[in-house]
Amino acid sequence: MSAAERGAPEQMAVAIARALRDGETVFHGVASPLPMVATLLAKRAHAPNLVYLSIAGGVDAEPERLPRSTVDPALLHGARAMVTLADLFDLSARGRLDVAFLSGVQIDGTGRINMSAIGPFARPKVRLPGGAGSALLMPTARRTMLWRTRHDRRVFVETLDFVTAAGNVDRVVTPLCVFRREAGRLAVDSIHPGVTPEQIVAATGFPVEVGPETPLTEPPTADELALLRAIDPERVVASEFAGG
Amino acid sequence: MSAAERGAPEQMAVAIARALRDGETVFHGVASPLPMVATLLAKRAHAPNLVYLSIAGGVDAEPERLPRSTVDPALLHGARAMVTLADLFDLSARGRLDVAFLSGVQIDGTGRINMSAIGPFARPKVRLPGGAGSALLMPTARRTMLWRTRHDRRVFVETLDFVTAAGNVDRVVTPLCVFRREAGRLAVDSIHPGVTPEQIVAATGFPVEVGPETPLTEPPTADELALLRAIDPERVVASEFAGG
Amino acid sequence: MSDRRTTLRAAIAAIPDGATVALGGNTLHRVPCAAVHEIVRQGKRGLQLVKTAGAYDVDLLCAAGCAEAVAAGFIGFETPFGMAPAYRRAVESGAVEAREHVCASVIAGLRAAIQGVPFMPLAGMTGSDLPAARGFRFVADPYGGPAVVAIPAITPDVAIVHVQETDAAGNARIVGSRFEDVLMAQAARRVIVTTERIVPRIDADLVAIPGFLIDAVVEAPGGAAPCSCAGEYDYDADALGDWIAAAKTADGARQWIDARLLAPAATR
Amino acid sequence: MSDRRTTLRAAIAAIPDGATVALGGNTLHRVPCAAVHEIVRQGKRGLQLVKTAGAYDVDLLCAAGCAEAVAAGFIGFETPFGMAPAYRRAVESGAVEAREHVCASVIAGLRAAIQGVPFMPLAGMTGSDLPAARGFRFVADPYGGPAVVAIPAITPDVAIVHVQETDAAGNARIVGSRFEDVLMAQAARRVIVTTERIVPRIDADLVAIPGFLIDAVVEAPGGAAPCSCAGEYDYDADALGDWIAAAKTADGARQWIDARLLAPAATR
Repeated sequence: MSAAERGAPEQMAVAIARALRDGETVFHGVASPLPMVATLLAKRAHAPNLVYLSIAGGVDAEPERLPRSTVDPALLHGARAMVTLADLFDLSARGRLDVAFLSGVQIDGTGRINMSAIGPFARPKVRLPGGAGSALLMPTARRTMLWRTRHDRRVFVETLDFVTAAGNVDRVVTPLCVFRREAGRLAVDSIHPGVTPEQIVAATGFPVEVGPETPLTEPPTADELALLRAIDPERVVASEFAGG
Repeated sequence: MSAAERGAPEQMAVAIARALRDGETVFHGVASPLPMVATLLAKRAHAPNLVYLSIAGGVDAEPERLPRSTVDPALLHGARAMVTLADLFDLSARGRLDVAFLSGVQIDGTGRINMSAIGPFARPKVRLPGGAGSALLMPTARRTMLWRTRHDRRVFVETLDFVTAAGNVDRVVTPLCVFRREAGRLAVDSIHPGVTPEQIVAATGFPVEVGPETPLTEPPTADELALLRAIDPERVVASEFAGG
Repeated sequence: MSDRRTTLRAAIAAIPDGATVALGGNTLHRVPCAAVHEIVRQGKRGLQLVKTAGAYDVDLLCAAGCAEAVAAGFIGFETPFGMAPAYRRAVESGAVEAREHVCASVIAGLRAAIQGVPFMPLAGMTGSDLPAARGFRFVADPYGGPAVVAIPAITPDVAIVHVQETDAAGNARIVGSRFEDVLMAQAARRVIVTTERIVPRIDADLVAIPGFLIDAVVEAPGGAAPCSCAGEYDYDADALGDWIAAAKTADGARQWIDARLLAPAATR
Repeated sequence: MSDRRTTLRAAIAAIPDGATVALGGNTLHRVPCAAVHEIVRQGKRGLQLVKTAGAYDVDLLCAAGCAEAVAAGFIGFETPFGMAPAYRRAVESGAVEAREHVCASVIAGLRAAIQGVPFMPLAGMTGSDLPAARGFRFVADPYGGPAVVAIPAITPDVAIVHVQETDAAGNARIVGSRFEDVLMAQAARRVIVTTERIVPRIDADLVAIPGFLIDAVVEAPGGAAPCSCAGEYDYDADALGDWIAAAKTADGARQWIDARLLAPAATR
């Protein structure tokens, strides 16, 4: 059974959504279906005054249908105002962005990310897409939430090939668990239902303390699942997963 | 008979208008009735592709009525696009503004201006309005055209009390004559009809060479006067003159 | 979406003495005059005003003793009316400090604040006495080009702008010239918007300042008078002329303010 | 008002080999694809591409041998499709230089060009290897604050943007997200706008790029396809998937380009 079939997308979405607070300004960029769904869920569930910002430029958009590309004009529908990407970076740069969603091809034990290259930067073995806004957003947004739909030792590494960005990482949400950064290191904050501590240790390239005493991530409630179905009937939330 | 009654406003307007070339980008700021009228005249007379920009933000506005305040929303009527003052300064800063209109409470023999203070800057005898955009525009616009409706030794001085701005001054148009800057000094380029060389020398605080050999400014043609009446039936062009 | 509506009195009461206050509009146009009048009524002191080109607003705040410094490129009433008499007198007497800018350096300072950087390089300024007089420093180009003037960030404690239309959350539509209002709203720690009217909803494409940047929305019809408000009303030449005539002397200005703004009957 | 209309062929012919070319749009949206296809047809070489987040445009220009360097924050087809295969291969082989930026540093470089200054200070970047890898230098704050990264000006020789509507003079309306198109048009020495349609007149308040910044206007209906154009058409998932499948190998990409862009029947 795949992670998507197991309900990992919904588990990740609710774990992210619950970490968003009412009134916060929240931004996601390109290639961010899970943050898009999670932010819309938070706004409906418990954070009506959350300000939803995306690279498409809509402020508090209420999309009629959820796109897979998160730069899509669908993310302007119902928006109350329009901003540019430059405006959004400025907002973060001056300390007024509460939450930025980012991801990493590699993520290390301090929450730094590599989105640039595997192998030498100048002549890489694998040229990666690049960090988009991360080197500005991670140090300047009040909180960065990382998410990644794959949790294995190729992603969660002891040493990055290249540090694309570092900064104010708060949480990292994966199909197996939620990390929080404490004293500069990622620690397992909660473990998703159906996942064992051994799985997490085996899948994580840096040392983690996890055991039977680690709290369980609260599974999605019936209300949350109903809201998710209403917001995202086509299950775009699963599109980052293989077969999603 | 006052300067305004003598037709000095129209003489100045046509002298300015003729110096504007087709296709140029031309900007005026606050308190600039003469440049406003002259630019509209040039655009109608010989420079249809001149790009008329003003602090009000209209691009190629076609005002129905001419305002005395040159920041007035009347200067947006018929505009083809809107820009901000920041856009206009940027345009000049990157070398893409052809003509900026500026004035000075004091103007020296090199075409520098004082708009800041008479007496010491920190504790002035007379606090002047300030140079608005001039310290950016004068050095960066390709040509600066200065105009002043008063020509006497309090305006045209040997030494400025304060240098608010210096730069690419091309012409200075007054009720008596047109100066051009040559080899870094203002020289009388043409003398208005009815004005004597002696009047100019007497009214100018820095040395000027002017005599019977100095060319006459061509007076407004009948066509130009007709266009002026059509553009500016209320004679806003005279509003900078005493009694105007 | 948050409801950010409040009263003018409450919005202005939140401004502390000594605050750096950016004022929207330009010369005689779309100036937040109702808010300026309320500042005078509340007797604020020590304000550090920021404006590109000001007139009645700055002149009145100087006359009323509210302003301590004015950072601006131009203060004057333009051709119809001429110089700003109370501002002149206040600067010449030493009561108010004229922090003269080129208008572009006000913009540069706001941009630095908006972009979260300590300074903004600015083209031009060569040959001007302003950098020396104002203490603007030069910064070397780390890539080897010539040095350039560096304008320090201008972070207003409060920006006050007057617009034609907002919704209850403060999403603000500006009809006509935007002037520096959007930059001021982005740069400031708090933003007060006064508006001709509050409407249920504004088309997103027409919103100049998004509501999430706004802290207080005040419905204030006629809130730019005696200055103009594009599409709403022209400036009131009689009222402005009246102020300028009164403000020729300190006594005249004081009496005008007493009669027009402070007398019980003058309170809106 | 000048008439700036021309043909796509003539507009693209004016771009010299080796030019720095900024491309409007973002990932799969409002990308100037018709112009990119014409660049491929005309066999330009040595182009230095500038983009915040690119996908098909950059990938195709890498595959066709037109690009020599790519200054961008992100190159990828997003969740539906994944990485950009031809770009990856070109960088990994050394044929194309990846000048990685944070998207914000592309914007900062464009802003420096727009404002006529040699560099733009940029917040953030702390802890990132990018400044060292890219040679971004730090500049001291002349007012005594901490040093900040200085991004050198990015002055495109040409910016190419695709919009929904222009008039004959090039006054351009952008429906929906503007992305970095306006900044690119301000920063560039020349600007080419392709447009879904040319209309007699556009309301000034709706004009995103004024015509006087534009050098060439080309009517190109469908000019963003296979990418999306807001209000006009969605991206063509089949066509993009087809490109990505072909571009998995250099041969596949070459055959695709030959068949779709270079064959006589492929010329629009």
